[in-house]
Amino acid sequence: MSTKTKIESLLFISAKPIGTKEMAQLIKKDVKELQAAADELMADYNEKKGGLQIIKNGSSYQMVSAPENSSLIQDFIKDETAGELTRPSLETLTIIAYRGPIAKLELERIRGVNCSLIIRNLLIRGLIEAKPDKKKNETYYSVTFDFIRFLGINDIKDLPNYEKLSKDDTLDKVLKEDRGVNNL
Amino acid sequence: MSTKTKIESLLFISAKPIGTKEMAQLIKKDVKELQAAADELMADYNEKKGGLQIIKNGSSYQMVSAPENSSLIQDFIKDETAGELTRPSLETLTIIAYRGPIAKLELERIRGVNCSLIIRNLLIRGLIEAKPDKKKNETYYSVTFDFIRFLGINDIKDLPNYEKLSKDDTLDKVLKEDRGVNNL
Amino acid sequence: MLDFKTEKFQGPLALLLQLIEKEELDITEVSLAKIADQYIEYIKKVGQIDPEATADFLVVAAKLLYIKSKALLPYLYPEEDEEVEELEQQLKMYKEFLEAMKIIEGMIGKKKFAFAREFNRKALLNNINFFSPPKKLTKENMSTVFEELISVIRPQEEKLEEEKLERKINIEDKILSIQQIVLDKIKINFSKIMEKAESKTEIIVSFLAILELIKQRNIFVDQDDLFGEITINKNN
Repeated sequence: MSTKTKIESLLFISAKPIGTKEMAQLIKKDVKELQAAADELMADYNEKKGGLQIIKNGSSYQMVSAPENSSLIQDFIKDETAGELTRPSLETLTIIAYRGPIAKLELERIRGVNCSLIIRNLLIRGLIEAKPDKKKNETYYSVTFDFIRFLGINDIKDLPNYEKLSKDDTLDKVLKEDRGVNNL
Repeated sequence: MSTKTKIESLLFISAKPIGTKEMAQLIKKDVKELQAAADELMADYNEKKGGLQIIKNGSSYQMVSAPENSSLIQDFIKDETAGELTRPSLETLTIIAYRGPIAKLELERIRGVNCSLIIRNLLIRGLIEAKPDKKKNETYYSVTFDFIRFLGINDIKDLPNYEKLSKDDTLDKVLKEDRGVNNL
Repeated sequence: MLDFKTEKFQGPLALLLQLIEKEELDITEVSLAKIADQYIEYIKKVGQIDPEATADFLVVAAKLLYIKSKALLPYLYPEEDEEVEELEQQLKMYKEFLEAMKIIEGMIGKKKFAFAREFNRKALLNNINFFSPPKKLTKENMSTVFEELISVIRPQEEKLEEEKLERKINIEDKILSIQQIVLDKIKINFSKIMEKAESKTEIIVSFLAILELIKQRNIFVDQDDLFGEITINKNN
């Protein structure tokens, strides 16, 4: 079987996100080749617009049901998720989605308020994840697959205006100027 | 979306075979029409010879991974279930051991992060088991008897320091403090 | 003015942005200076914010006051001012994210969720009795890990040092009292006012009150030499 169909089987069986590294090891291909095949498979699925989709977050992939069939699946698994998020949670999520991986200090500088409780709540709900950077002695936050599934998009990069907002000069400038000043 | 893609989504989500009758009810089509669409979908899949297949048993359908990839799947499961536990998994397991039966949300509040994937892995390995409490609409986790015996004891209460540790009020305090965080 | 009762602000920047947009102003230094009073008015009125949030609101209030004082007394401040530019940019950026948030809110509102497959142990494993323990794990490890976990989680019961707050000197009260003095006496020296002051803070507040009264054209002042006596006169 081709690498593509092997990836297909793995994504199906695992029922959770898998990284290219793990897949490359299992399929015995190098990571680059594997990533190319996975991206191709993802494009195939998304072009076909069938009942399944492949979504991507960083270098990991997950197979999911088509967002268009959301209410059908909710009926089937008796899921009552209403997608309710409060304003502060949404604000925080938005910033993490566009600017992640982002440190808490930077996040708080953008929002102008302390975000500890909201971060904890989002971590527990599985909408964001924390990755420690030991060298910098700092924790970075990114959105998870669960958040991407929630939006019904294929990749965080599909968010409207992603290019602009993720690379906003204003932001970089403020963060740079501000580093170490610690006044907000 | 067409009936076919709706069936595709349902078969994908369900880990078990689904009957035409149940699908017809969910999709709001009559059984005959549904069966025709399901057969067509199955033919599409089997013709494509990809990583997924649809099999039929009587009037039930199931989506499975291609049999050609079964050794890959076995490697994947071995990979997921062999070896020592990561620190987060180990922490989760000890909380379940000393505080079980314990609900998922309580576990997550203690650890401060979502535990879905860790719980799933501990379940696959046979270290913990889930018991649904239908009244509370909540699932409770405890360690399995296999695991208790593996540790060389006959009862979970024979764990070192069980009396003291299982009653330590630190965790109760965390759970109490946290109430209301969900409203953020 | 905004209707503060119906507006729930998520933070100082949200409030600031709303005030500026209400006045149909652009985000500039001049607008920030204009809006300072309204912002402070809001913090006073709203009263019940928790202490941590209050701190966040006050940081921005301090910046606004700084910007306002700079607008009033421009010659005292350097031409280029990072502090001001920073708040301006922060606000512009916050606005961009707020707009993005509204789009995301709309996307979630459509409820087009994608779902992952249901987990089913039986379907995944051929053998239901599959058991794969971590070989090196012992019961002693279990208690050690649990004890460590508890010690990390245990809340540090630090007692904060208590400090008495000084008596508050209110600038409004000061303005009223100086107005009263001038009304009674028509003319008074600043040194007289200083004599009555109990602390340095009170002298500063008195001075600010005088500046405010000058601005409101309630009084005018004379000073013949540098560091000489300041005479406060009632304005007719």
